[in-house]
Amino acid sequence: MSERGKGLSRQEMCDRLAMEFEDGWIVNLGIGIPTLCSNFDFGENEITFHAENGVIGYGPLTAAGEEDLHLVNAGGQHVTLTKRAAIVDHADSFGIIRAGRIDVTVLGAYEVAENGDFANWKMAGQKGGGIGGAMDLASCAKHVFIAMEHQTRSGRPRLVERCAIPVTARGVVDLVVTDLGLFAITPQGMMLKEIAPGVGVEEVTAKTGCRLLIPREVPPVKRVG
Amino acid sequence: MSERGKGLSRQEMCDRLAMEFEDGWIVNLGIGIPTLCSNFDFGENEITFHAENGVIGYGPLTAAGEEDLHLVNAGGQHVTLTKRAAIVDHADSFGIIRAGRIDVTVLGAYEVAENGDFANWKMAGQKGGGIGGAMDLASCAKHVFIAMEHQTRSGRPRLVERCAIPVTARGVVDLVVTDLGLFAITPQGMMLKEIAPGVGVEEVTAKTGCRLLIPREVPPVKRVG
Amino acid sequence: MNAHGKKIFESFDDAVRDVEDGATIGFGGFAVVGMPINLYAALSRQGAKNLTCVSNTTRGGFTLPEGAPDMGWLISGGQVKKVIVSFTAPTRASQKLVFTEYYEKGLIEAELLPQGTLAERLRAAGCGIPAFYTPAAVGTELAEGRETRVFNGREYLLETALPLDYAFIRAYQADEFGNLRFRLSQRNFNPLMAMAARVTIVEVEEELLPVGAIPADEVHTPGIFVQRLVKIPPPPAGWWPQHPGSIAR
Amino acid sequence: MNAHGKKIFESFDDAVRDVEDGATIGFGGFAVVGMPINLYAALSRQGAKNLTCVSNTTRGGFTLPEGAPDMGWLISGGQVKKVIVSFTAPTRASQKLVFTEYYEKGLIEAELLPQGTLAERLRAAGCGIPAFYTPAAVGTELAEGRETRVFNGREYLLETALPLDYAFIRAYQADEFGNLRFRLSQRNFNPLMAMAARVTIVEVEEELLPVGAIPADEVHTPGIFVQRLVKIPPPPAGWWPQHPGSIAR
Repeated sequence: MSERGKGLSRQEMCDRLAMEFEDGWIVNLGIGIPTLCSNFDFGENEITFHAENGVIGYGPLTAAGEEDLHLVNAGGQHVTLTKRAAIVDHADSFGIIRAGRIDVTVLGAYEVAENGDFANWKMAGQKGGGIGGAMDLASCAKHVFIAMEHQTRSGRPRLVERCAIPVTARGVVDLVVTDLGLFAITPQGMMLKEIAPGVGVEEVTAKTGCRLLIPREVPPVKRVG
Repeated sequence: MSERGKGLSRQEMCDRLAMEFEDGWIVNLGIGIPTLCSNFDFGENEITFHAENGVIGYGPLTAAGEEDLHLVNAGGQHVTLTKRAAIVDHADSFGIIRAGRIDVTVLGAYEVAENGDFANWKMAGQKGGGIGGAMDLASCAKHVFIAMEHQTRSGRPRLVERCAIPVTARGVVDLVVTDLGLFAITPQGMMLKEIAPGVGVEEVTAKTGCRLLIPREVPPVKRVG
Repeated sequence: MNAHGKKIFESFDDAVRDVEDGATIGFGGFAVVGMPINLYAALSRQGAKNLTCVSNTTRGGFTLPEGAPDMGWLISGGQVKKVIVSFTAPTRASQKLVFTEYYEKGLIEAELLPQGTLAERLRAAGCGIPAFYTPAAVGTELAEGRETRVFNGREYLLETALPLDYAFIRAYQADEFGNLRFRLSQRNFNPLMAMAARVTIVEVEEELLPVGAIPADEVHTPGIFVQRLVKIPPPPAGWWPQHPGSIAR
Repeated sequence: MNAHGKKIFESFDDAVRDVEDGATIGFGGFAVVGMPINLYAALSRQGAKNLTCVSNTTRGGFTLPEGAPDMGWLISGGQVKKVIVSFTAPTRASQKLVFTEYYEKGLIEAELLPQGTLAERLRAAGCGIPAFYTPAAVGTELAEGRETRVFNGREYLLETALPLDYAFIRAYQADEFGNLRFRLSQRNFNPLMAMAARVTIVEVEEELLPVGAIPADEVHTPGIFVQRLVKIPPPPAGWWPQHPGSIAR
């Protein structure tokens, strides 16, 4: 639960997405909020983390003072290796991505549209931007999950009818988690699947920029244990 | 000199081509006669042999009984490694070829035409054939040298006006050695550059299926020492 | 399939049991080195039909023991619909291939292509590249009627990815997650076929290693490309190349 | 250039002396790891102009020591005409890039592309593939007005090879022939840039090894791709990343 006593903290948002990861999955986490997914306790499930810079099977962040200067993940964080680890070059790393071997990528976003388009590489009016691996990942991963704050700092919704800023990929998003809840992109539109503690459906609707499909009963965001 | 006392032996043919290799060259030798080029004494010159199966920097054939079952050249012969050796997979090996990093490939042929076309993968009337790496090498090496007998077993010329059988690549051959001499493909046509011991210009002309450019003085095939 | 030892199969027969009729299978190896001899034998026993077989050649070389399996077994067993290879003819005129007999009778299809194009089509499939251009075979019979295009003044041929249902390969070392190492020229097509395949089955020469035994920098094929591992038993139960010194030629 | 020790250069200044105005240079590295910090410094001193600089970003990361060289030095020195990168914006909004200042003033061109497309365009150049198709960036602003094509029902974008005049890279180990090994995530773009370049210049972390010291199976970049080697001196003469523990953040 966030500091404000309602809604989800960033870690809780990522925990919710990480619950969806299945045993044996290969997972790529974007820079920012999504990296928190790796803190989740996967128990018996074996998850292999893939980083764009060719690190397959990395583990938790390195303890302070024990960083290996030859090893970072795609966010430039110093990480450890699991026993399963293997290193490849950038071409093979993106070969893995384009060939559809990434089961899920979790990315941050500025906007997600009800048709599954999303935007995360360029802000409105910005000259240039930061693409990194996001377009390859978004176009090719089996699942695309988004983790982001529900609104911009100025209070505008990030879940929208159509993206107003340049998209990263079209029609690819499956699942979105925000501080207010969990949302699925369905053929009928964007559905509120689960709602955050202390948040009402009216608040979610008011803060969302597109029509929401709302089941008669909206369960609370699933938690472990 | 060949057993018949005139013309070049296969080793002498290959020695003559090997004299053209320059210090630092990367060389790929085709199956059959061309493999004999690696027996040449390159002295101070450092030649790196590349094989299609990803062996870069192989050395002489392995002594009998000392073969390593994990190491063959592109002809399936058990070879040794030089100290410079590195192994790559088949995609990278042919990447090296296509990118034009092979300074010369020496190939066998059924026919070479005066325009630099040559044929070595399919005999007349044959169903199917054996391409191997020849088309990649022929299209992409900086130089293409051919080592072959001057005539077929039935006495037909192999140096011809136009190839009668399906070509391997067009307009790529620089230099041809046969048991009768050394021939260069020039913009003006095929030139007799050097003649084998005991062989006359008339004999070469008679056994050749295309017009030959013949200098006033045809020197003997160059030999070491 | 995850790495809690679940990639390890007890027998070659178990490892190939579910191969379906009509599958496209890539067989690694070059001149016997890295050739999945034992998997050829198991697939011959298994009997799947209408297969498309991708390999450099339909045969090994002189270090393949007398009577050892190769693609010829599958062909003579009526299992093969088509081969995709860089040699349909034998490399020596004196060789007689099982393939040739079936091919000349029109009982089997063949797609013959340059070795580099074969390698790159597999690599493309493994890397999500649907098509690419190559200079090899331009101006030859193989390019007739096909799409070419000029880049920077030079003509290139369009080639498409060659995805595999199964890769049958042979490696030197494997850990239980499927991280592989090849030795010397054993590497050849094997990593490419693993990347191009939906299911990669590996016959492994050395004892299977615990996960983590191969340093991350020295893995040739990451375990995420590998689904099934079988340790090759010593002869005569397992097939191994023979030493050239032991061969009467 | 052959291997009789002739690839070894005594100084970074010697190694970059002949870089000509207008050259296209690839700089390896990802988040400082494998970044050719010393070659950036030498090229800044050398002064070649109108350069096209290819790299993942125009900057390193937080382990780049304060005051250390990066592409910003070349940009502020007026040496750079164009950058080809997967990030033109900083990865954190709080960062201020030298590049951004020049870019917003229109003093420098930029080609922004997906990281996988950048990697594959370099690999294509290194492998003699003039062009290929990729799914990345389809449907985005980057694909507007560009050639796309449908394969198997899916739309792909045509991309062309990106050849380099020079690759500036950093490796962990090298022998005197130029066979290289990278350590962990240091590999990243470095082998691809070496393959794509006419001249590859390597800054090497460990003492140069005699030829043959790296086993053939463990070479990451074969020496045939490498033309010049310089051993990085210890600090302060040589630039090295700083340990995160030593950084006040």
